[in-house]
Amino acid sequence: MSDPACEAKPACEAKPACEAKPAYEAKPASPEPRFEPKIVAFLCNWCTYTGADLAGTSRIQYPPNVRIIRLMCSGSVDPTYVLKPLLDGADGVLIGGCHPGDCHYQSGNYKARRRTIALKEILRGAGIDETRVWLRWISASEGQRFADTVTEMTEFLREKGPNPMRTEWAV
Amino acid sequence: MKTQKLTEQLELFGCIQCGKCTGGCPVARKTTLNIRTLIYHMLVDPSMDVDAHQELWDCTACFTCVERCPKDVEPAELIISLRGELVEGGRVPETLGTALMGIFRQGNPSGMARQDRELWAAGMEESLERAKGLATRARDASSAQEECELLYFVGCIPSYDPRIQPVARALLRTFEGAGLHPGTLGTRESCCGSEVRRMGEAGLFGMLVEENGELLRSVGARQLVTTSPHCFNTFRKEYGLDGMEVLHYTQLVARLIDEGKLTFPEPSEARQEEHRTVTYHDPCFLGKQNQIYDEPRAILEAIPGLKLVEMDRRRERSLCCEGGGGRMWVEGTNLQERLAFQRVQEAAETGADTLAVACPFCLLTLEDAVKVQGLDEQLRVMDIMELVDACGAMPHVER
Amino acid sequence: MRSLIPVENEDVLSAIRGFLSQLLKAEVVDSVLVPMRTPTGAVTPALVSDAAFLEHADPLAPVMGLNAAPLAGRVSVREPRERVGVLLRPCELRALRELVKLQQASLDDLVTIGVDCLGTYDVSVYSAMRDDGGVDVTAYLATATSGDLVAAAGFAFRDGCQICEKPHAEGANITLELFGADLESGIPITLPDDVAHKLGLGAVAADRARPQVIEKVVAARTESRDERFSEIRERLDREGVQGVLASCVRCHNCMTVCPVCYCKTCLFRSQVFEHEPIQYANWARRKGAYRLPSDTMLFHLTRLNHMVLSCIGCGLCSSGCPADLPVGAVFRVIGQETQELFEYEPGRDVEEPLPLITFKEEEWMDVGEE
Amino acid sequence: MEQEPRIGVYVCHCGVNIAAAVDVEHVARAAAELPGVVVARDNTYMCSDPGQALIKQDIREHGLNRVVVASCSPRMHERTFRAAAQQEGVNPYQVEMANIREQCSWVHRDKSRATEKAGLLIASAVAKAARLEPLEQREVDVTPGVVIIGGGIAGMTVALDVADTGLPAYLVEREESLGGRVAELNRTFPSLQPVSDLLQPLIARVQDHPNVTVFLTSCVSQVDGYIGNFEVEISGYGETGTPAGGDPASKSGTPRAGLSVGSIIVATGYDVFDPQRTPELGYRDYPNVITSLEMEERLIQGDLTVDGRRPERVAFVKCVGSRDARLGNPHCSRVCCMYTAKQARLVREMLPEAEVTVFYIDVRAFSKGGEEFYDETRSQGVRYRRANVSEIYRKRSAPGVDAGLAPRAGAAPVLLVAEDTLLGQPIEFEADLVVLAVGMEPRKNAGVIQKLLKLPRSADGFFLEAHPKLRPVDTAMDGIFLAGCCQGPKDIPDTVAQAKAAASSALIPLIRGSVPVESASAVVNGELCAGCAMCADVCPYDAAALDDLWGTSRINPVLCKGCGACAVTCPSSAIHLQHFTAEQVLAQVDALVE
Repeated sequence: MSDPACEAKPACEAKPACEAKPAYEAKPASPEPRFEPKIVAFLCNWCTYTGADLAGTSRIQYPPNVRIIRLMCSGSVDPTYVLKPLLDGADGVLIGGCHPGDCHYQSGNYKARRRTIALKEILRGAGIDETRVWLRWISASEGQRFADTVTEMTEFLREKGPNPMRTEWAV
Repeated sequence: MKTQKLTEQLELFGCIQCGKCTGGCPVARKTTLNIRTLIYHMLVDPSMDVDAHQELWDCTACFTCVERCPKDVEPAELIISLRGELVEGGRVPETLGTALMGIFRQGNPSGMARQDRELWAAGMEESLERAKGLATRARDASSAQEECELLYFVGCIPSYDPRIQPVARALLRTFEGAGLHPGTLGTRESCCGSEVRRMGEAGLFGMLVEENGELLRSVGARQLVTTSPHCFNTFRKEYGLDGMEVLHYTQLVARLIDEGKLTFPEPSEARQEEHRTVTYHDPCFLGKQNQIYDEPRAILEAIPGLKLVEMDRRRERSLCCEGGGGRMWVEGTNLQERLAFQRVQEAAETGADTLAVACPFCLLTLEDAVKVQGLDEQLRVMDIMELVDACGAMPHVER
Repeated sequence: MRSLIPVENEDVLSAIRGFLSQLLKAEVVDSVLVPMRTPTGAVTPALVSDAAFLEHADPLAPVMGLNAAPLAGRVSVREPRERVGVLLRPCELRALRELVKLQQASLDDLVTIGVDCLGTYDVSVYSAMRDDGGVDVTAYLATATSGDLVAAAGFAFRDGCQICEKPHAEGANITLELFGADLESGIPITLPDDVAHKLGLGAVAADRARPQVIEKVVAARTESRDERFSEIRERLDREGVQGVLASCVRCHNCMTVCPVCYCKTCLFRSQVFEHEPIQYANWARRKGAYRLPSDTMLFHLTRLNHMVLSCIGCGLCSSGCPADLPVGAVFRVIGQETQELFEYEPGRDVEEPLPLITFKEEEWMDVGEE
Repeated sequence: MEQEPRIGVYVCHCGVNIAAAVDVEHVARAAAELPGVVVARDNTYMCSDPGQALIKQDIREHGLNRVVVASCSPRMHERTFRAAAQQEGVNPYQVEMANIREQCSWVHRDKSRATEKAGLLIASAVAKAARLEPLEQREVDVTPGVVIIGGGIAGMTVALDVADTGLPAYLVEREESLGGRVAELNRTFPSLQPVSDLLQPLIARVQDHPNVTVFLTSCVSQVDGYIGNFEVEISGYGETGTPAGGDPASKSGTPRAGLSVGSIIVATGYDVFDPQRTPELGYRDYPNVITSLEMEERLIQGDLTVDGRRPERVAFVKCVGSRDARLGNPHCSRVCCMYTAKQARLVREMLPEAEVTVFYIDVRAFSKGGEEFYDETRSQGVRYRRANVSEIYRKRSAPGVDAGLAPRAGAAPVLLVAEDTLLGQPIEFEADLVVLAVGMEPRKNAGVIQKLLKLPRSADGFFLEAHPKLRPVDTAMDGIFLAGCCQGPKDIPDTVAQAKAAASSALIPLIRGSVPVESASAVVNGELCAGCAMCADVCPYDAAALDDLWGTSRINPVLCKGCGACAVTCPSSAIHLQHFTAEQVLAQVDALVE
């Protein structure tokens, strides 16, 4: 509705005709350069890594901000693996494992859940932004959920801005 | 003509030319309109002469083609776009141009004065003033004593057409009787634009969406209820009214009955009239396009003394009355055969004495057809709202 | 059984020495681990098997240079041949229980002797007090009777002690109950009946004052704790742990003195953190400047991860810190928050499993499903 | 022991699969600059023989001791490249893959960003490779035997092939009898052979075979273990008193057997589309509108009468519930064209006076002998009209149809409303009997098997094969294979072919006698171990225990499955999970955060 000709008269009378776009059509986003967060993802081999592969074979698009490290189980994510990238300036860490009850190793994800909850509480307590750490259960058949999670996390971190640790030399 | 662009924009490349669209098209059986071949033209022949296709004005926008397409192509949208080409060039049937100008100037297709938009509420001025006040007060948060929870969008035909005005009155009366107090926009209400869009006038539609959208949002109501399935459909799908529940009145009435807020006295107590047999005609914009099949039937079945019988073509197979998509203002290329004629015959064959509808357009086209077919002794056409009002436990009964 | 160790000539210390000596002679234990005074006046734990040496024992010396729980562990774990009596402060008892869970100590052949703690000084402070004329033991013990746990004039208790809300001994085999007691007339003691029998101690009615005095002590300490916690919490929120512990010199003292930090070799002292020279150069390039010694934050965060759930709050990490950083307070603040999450209280009960080696299937069901 | 890393990096174009989204040459050049990299190349297909030859040649010529392949998912080709490296004396565990296809080129369109990401993934793989240590391939013995889920023609074929090798086959069928969907059919196409002729002998052989154990009215209720050694629990199906808390869809009842097997075959078949989901076609509104499966039953009965009358006009409507996006079934069901031709022909034989018309969108007669059969069907007078029937109704409404919508008695003809697209005209076609050629859908309870076996499904809802072309019967789970229509619509020959393929694939580990198991077990460094035994607490396999003598932990490599829980739990880092050591992972992190 930017063209004043459209607003003035109905097009059936107006000449020359204007190319009016209905107001309900979304306008294209502005092409400003955006902050591109870096996400390090630790994915369990059996569920989430395979789910990420399925997103690939299904050609489901998601932002390239995630960089995946394959581990055998979410239960083998050492807190150091999360702390190191955060202190080095990665903007987010994603831990992906099997849904409760589905762990290939019976209970690795239950242990990961406690460990991650403890870690996030410690980070919060230590004044480090723990919302940059995400734990998600994504199964081998949830390619779409994996893509959605990465998209959501990228948007979340983009909103949040760069990890201050990236430029904090004294850490 | 920007055929290539349209083909891409409407994703016509998905079409496999199976013909399910034309096969199900109610007007294809009586005119030369063939949406499948139109799509085929778009795919293979970039130089289509739109002016040679006057049958484009025959489409009723019933959207049966859209609902049934196995490849998620939306054939009716092509017709709307091609009509848009004609509208852009100013090549529209005269009657249609008049309707569009009426909407542009007075906010209604009959071109009646805007200030007369409240005449429908004759005899209910008190209710109307209260309703208007409610909607206006709600806009001004500082003085709001009552919140406008529910907004009633009357619509153009119910506002101005003397045959439909009682439907709007019945609706307001029924809601008040059930303890609901809807607000209305009074003379500030303008055409929803549903048929404007379907007639191809995207520019005017955009304008209406912007103006109406702003007005509707400013009231801050949580629910919006309409008389017409056409207004309901466009508000629900084409306005982006986030946070507002858009309802057709049949949904709300069915809900009130379900919650026990609306009850009917046994027929013996209310009136001594004979038992009625009713058949129900599914409006395309309510049924096929919004899958609201059960609520109207639930209402009819709740009315004591009414017996509901079904036509063979019902629900997903209901036959279009030919009143939508701007067809109220354009005759189309085949004047002799009217789908409404067929439809009232089908209704009469059920043995019903009443043909119930839930759409102002259907009411007008089918009632007209009943008269032309000489069935008026046998069959009367009534809106569900009128039936509810007539049989309802309301303190004041009209007529 | 509750009993009373007789005190003669108002000499409480001798009475305790005598009691320990009796434990050896009656063969309740084969040896006793107890703080002893060296000829030069320093205080250090020693394992005593000859009762004659107990004349040097000084369990009431208000100094704490280390937490004796690991030592108790060392003498008890894995098939000990002797029954050892260990005299421990409440924070040492709690640490011992955590070490039991970590298989670094065994209670099977230990006889734990808990003593109420009236507050302790850092080694350097204690040394200064000695130079200043020594510690007034009578005045010190008097604070136990009243419950007003104040340091000697001009001196301050250790950081950890000032915010310790659990200074009363609980759950030991034998408990010397100093709080609320009229010590000059005898030391109230709780001990197993058979031990009392062997020592010839008879039952004595319960001392009414102890619970009230403990309540008073706990209330006062909790108040100072909360004050300190909110101060640290505020700093952590503002500066982050990297700010609060910015002056860390990575000496690892906090880890060395921590009674529950039980690793043989800390990861941070291993090759993993001896990076190649080129690595440092890379990091410096990446961030523009790179703090050295490196990995201090990672060290503290990792230690928090490993140990904060088991932190029993002795505060020796703060005592040991050459940069005078509030390591202990930070651990206690974060520890309290994290321990609450798992409803875990370190040192409460040896049967309570460590939170991170156990789990329930039906817990935090919403986590991970967002 | 410590070898100076000499790494070769190989970046695959995968045709255009990777090269279209990633500047392959650029990332290969960048990889050459990474520490430890001796040679970096790109190639069209690394998994091809020439691609593998390239790696082998470089190992020989450049003395490589580590190989990094940047291509597809390691789940796809890690084995291939490990084998290639091993042939030239490089330890297979010193091969690392960078997944730049599934996790990069296929999911990102922005070429510059996809290229940047691919570069990082390769740097990460190189960082890990430089720290990889050689491991010994370990194997465990296999429990002979195969569990087959589903006793249809696919399941029975697998069972017989397995049993004929002398190994035990356990066939689990939820119904009361064997035969599955095929048992509901009349004759086959194109041979018109009675189905019972081929099915009955098969069922008899299965039932009589000494190596086949059949569980009827049973289902699989629990599966543990891995390829070579699965533990499968069989329970009653659909029993009353199903224990509360169980998945209601599985309807599993009391356990009946616990089986130890080496492989599992899923042959759970398909569901038939229910045309009540296409209400415009009037199914259940009119008794003379029936499904093709109901038609099979009538053909078996030999009775095509409608309300006692022989129909004069018979119409077939194809693609009902297939090729239809709005119904969530975008796929072609592959069998409807041929069975419709078959049924049309049988109707012509049984009702020579009747007019038989088939309404179609496209005719797909691709199976062997299919086109010839279609030709023969037309030559026998079956009319084919190109129209996708849009609606079915009756012209005259019988008075007093109740609101209850009960199907009416009587067999008044119905009208098929369509457009004959070749005439370009809307038509109303009157028919006495209408057959809806319904398609195949994934089983409604496929989710139960999906969850039980952790099998992924493709977008159409059928189980997903490991590779659409090269591993069509394998799944993402080693040791679990697919047979028949649970993987997608198939006719009988294709189903049997796939069943035989699945049987032979499932037999590979069984005949070999052992399968490679996780070599990457956890290892304790006794020097660092303080003996806290937390590793033993967290180990789900009781593989970790304190050594009585030394008081330090020991991990039994045979029991260890390599989950790494112990390594994370050990604060001393006295335990490391081989092939996923902290040093390796942190090096990857470092490369990625760069």
